[in-house]
Order: sequence, then C-alpha cells, then structure tokens
Amino acid sequence: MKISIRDAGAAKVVEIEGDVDLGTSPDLRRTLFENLLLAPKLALNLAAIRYIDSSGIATLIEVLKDSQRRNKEFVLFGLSPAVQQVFRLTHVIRIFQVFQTEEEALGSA
Amino acid sequence: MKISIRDAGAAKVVEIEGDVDLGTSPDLRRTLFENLLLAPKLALNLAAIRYIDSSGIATLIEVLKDSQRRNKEFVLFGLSPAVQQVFRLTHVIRIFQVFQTEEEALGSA
Amino acid sequence: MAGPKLSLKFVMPSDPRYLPVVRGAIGPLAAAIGWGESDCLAITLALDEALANIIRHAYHSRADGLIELECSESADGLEVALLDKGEAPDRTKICARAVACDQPGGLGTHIIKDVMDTVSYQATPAGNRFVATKRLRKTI
Amino acid sequence: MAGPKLSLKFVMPSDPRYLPVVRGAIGPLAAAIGWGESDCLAITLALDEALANIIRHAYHSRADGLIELECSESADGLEVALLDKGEAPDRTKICARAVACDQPGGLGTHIIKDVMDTVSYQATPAGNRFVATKRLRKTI
Ligand SMILES: Nc1ncnc2c1ncn2[C@@H]1O[C@H](COP(=O)(O)OP(=O)(O)O)[C@@H](O)[C@H]1O
Ligand SMILES: Nc1ncnc2c1ncn2[C@@H]1O[C@H](COP(=O)(O)OP(=O)(O)O)[C@@H](O)[C@H]1O
Repeated sequence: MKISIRDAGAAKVVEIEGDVDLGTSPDLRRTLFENLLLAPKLALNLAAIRYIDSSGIATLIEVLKDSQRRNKEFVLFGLSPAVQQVFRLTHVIRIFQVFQTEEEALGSA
Repeated sequence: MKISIRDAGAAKVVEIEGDVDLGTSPDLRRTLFENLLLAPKLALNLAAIRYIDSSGIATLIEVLKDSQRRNKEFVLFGLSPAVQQVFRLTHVIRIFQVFQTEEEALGSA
Repeated sequence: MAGPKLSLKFVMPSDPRYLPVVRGAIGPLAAAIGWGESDCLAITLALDEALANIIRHAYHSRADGLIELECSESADGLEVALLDKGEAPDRTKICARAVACDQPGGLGTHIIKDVMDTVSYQATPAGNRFVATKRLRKTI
Repeated sequence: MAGPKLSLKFVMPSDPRYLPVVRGAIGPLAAAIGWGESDCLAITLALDEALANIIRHAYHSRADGLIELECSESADGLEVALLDKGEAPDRTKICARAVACDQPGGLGTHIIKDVMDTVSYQATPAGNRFVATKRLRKTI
C-alpha cells in the first residue's frame, strides 16, 4: 500500500494505492488521523485500491467518527468496483459521503 | 485473457487484456493468424497485458515470421513494464517493431 | 478428467505480511473452479478475514504463531480449512455484533458467514479448526 | 522472529488453467521475502515456465497428470521444488537452443536458468524432481 497526500484549497486529498489489509491498515489509520488535525476536510481517493478488508473498512469508520466529533469533513471518492463490493458486503456504505470524482468530493463542503 | 479487434483504416488493431500463458496463448495465436489474412497490417496493443510467458512470446514470433512470409506488417505497441521485462528476459525485443502509441504504430507503414 | 483435484496447503506464521500470498492464490483458484469476478473477491475476502481473526484473536497479534491452511477443489465447489494453536474462539462472540450499524469492528465473522455456505469452528487435539465450504451454484 | 517459515505445497493436475493460481501466490511470496517488483515478476515467470514445461513435455499436454509444487522461504531466499510422474527430461535439450535468436521455442529453460541461482533436474523413485533456489541478495 502506498499513501500520498496533497492540498486542494483548504482540504487535503489522500490517495491510497494497493492493498489495505490487516498488515497495512494501521499505516492508513495513522496517516488519516494525523491529517484530520491539519485540515477542515479530508477527501480520500479509493480509485487505486485493489483490495480492502474489514480492518480497512473499520479504519474508515473510526476516522469518520473522529471527524464528526471534531466537526470536520471526511468524504470518499473514486470507489473501484472491488471497493464498492466490500462496502456492500459490510453494509456500511450508507454512513459515508461518497462521490464519483475529486471535483464533486471537494465541492461538497 | 480477453481479445478485441477493430479496424483502423486498412489495418487491424488487436487489443489483449489479462494473462497470456500456456492456457491462453493458443487463443491468441488463432486470432492473430486469422486476422493476418484479413488485412495488410496488424497492430497489437499490449498495454493491458498483466502477464506474458514464453509461449506468448513464441506466439508473437510465429506471427511475425508468418507476416514476413506474406509481405504483411505486424507491429507492437503499448508495452507495459511487465511485458517489457519478459521481452528483455527472452532477448527477443530487437526482432519486433515496437511503438509507444497506436498512432505511431499505425503511422509506420 | 479423472486426474487429481487441485489442493493447496500453506504452512505460515501468523504474520499479516503473508496475507497477500494467500489472497494471490485463492482468487485465481476460485476463478479456475468457475466463479466470476465478484464471487472470487468475496471468497478471497472471507478467507482473508478468517486468517486475520486467527492472527488478531487466537494469537493476539503475535507474528510467530503457526497457521495451516488447506484449500481444495471439491466435487461441487471449494473447501477451506484453517488450523491454529492459539486461543480458542469464544463462540458467543462470533457474529455477535449487529450488522448495518456503524461500529468499527465485528464485521469479519459476518462477511465469512455471508459469503460461505457452511462455516464451522471446532476445538480439536491438534488445535482450533475452522472449516468453510462454498458450492459453485450459489450466487451471493 | 523464531516462528515457522512460510511454505506452500500445491498438489495440482497438469492443467494450464491452474497456472494462474501458482502465479498468484508466488509473486506476493517473493515480495514478502523481500524482492522488488521486477524480481517478483522474474521469479513468477521462471516457476510458470518450469510448470509449463512439465505440462507440455513430461505429460505431453495431458491435463490429468500429477504435479506437486513446494515453495518455501529459506534462510537466505526462496526454494521451489516440483515433482511429476511423467516422461523424464532429455538433459541434452535443456538450454540447448541459442538465445537471442528468433526461433519461437527453447526460451523457457533459459529464463529459468537466468532468473534462478541454482537449478537441478533429478530422476528419483517418486518421479522427476526439479529444484531451484534463489538468494535474496542477487539482483538479476
Ligand atoms: N479465529 C478466531 N479465534 C479466536 N476468536 C475469534 C476468531 N474469530 C473470531 N473470533 C471472535 O469473534 C469476534 C468477532 O469477530 P469479527 O466479526 O471478525 O470482528 P472483530 O475481529 O472486529 O472483533 C472477535 O472479536 C473474537 O472475539
Ligand atoms: N520438465 C520437463 N520435462 C521434460 N522435458 C523437459 C522439461 N523441461 C524442459 N524439457 C526439454 O527441454 C527442451 C527445452 O525447453 P524450453 O527451453 O522450455 O523450450 P520449449 O519448451 O519451447 O522447447 C524441451 O523442448 C524439452 O525437450
């Protein structure tokens, strides 16, 4: 798994590439929590994720809850079919704000 | 492995997706030999190949030789890094005409 | 074809860095048996979750526990069996969490049950045994 | 970590449709051992070529022969061993073809030898045994 972060106005866009699993989700968790402190909004690009397991989904739920407590925004975009299927299997898609493109994700504020 | 074929002027463009191996290369071989009869030029797009083994490389060599016998053109384009590495390991890259883009591949006649 | 059926056996440490090896094999195995792309992903996920549970719960995230995995093509589909020598699961916690809620946890055992046709957890003299099967016909 | 080392054992029919299963496992295994992307591909290719040779030459493309594959992480890299019950290889044909020529054939055994550090073909009572190893240090 590779993570890259860039600024887009006041928001931060985080891009993840590769597999998010029990081995790599702690890294993702740390990066997301750190960056949530640095901006009012995080937009997570999931287009290059080949695989995500329930520890990855759990990480996203934790970050979402933390963002709500801090009055910040945490949104997802670019869900690949594989990611969409895992979201479906875990029945959690409804709790997230999900967009098709980065533009839409950033425009949502 | 998926194969799709379309016309581009007098030439035919063949696109292969997925893995070319002992199981799938006979299909590729048949398709290429058939289409070589139908056009003066075949351009093979290798960009979506994830894997190719020596039976795939051998297939390409056979088609190249057949094209030369028939005074036709057989060119390759869009070699992914994985494909390039297998070409290197098999030391056969020099016998093929290789282009970056479809445009260049079709312009070579 | 009356020849041998495919079977795989992995002997692996309870280290998450080996999970991609199992995932790499199980998806193509499911495809070779006959499942489509989305079932292959679901099966991969289910097995990965079962392994992750052994690492986290049976071995409490120690990386040096022993896990044995066997996958085989059966007459009507796929069978996977896992064995570990760690702490036995507390049966009352398996699929105990309600689904469709927003808690970050308790998802794994539901995924396994949803994806596979049969799932069992057994205590044996050799260790904790997990067996799951899936028939080719069923679409999830 | 003093725990078990990873080892895989596949029992498979000599059917090309199972080759993706082996490739799916060996690439991530090489990555877990420590090789970079290009070495992982080379190792995958070498093992795939060794299997393809067994299918084509030892079993003459019959799909119901038995192949046993064992891959294990060794102290300094990777060891793969293959066993088949088909026709034994003619040693004089292995790496017999000149490289860098334009013949469609004779490539597989060269790839195997180029990629791996040691390669051996043995006749044993159990069948034809192929063993190849690669140390982590060597870059190809
Ligand atoms: N292989 C296992 N060994 C021991 N305990 C297990 C195992 N699998 C599941 N459990 C128990 O079942 C519970 C639910 O597991 P799961 O649904 O995967 O969610 P989570 O792992 O997030 O708790 C775990 O918290 C654990 O107590
Ligand atoms: N596992 C094997 N069993 C039997 N014969 C083999 C085996 N591997 C290689 N050979 C022999 O070595 C020759 C060269 O193999 P290779 O370099 O892979 O090229 P090709 O398979 O295209 O002939 C084969 O033609 C075959 O005679």
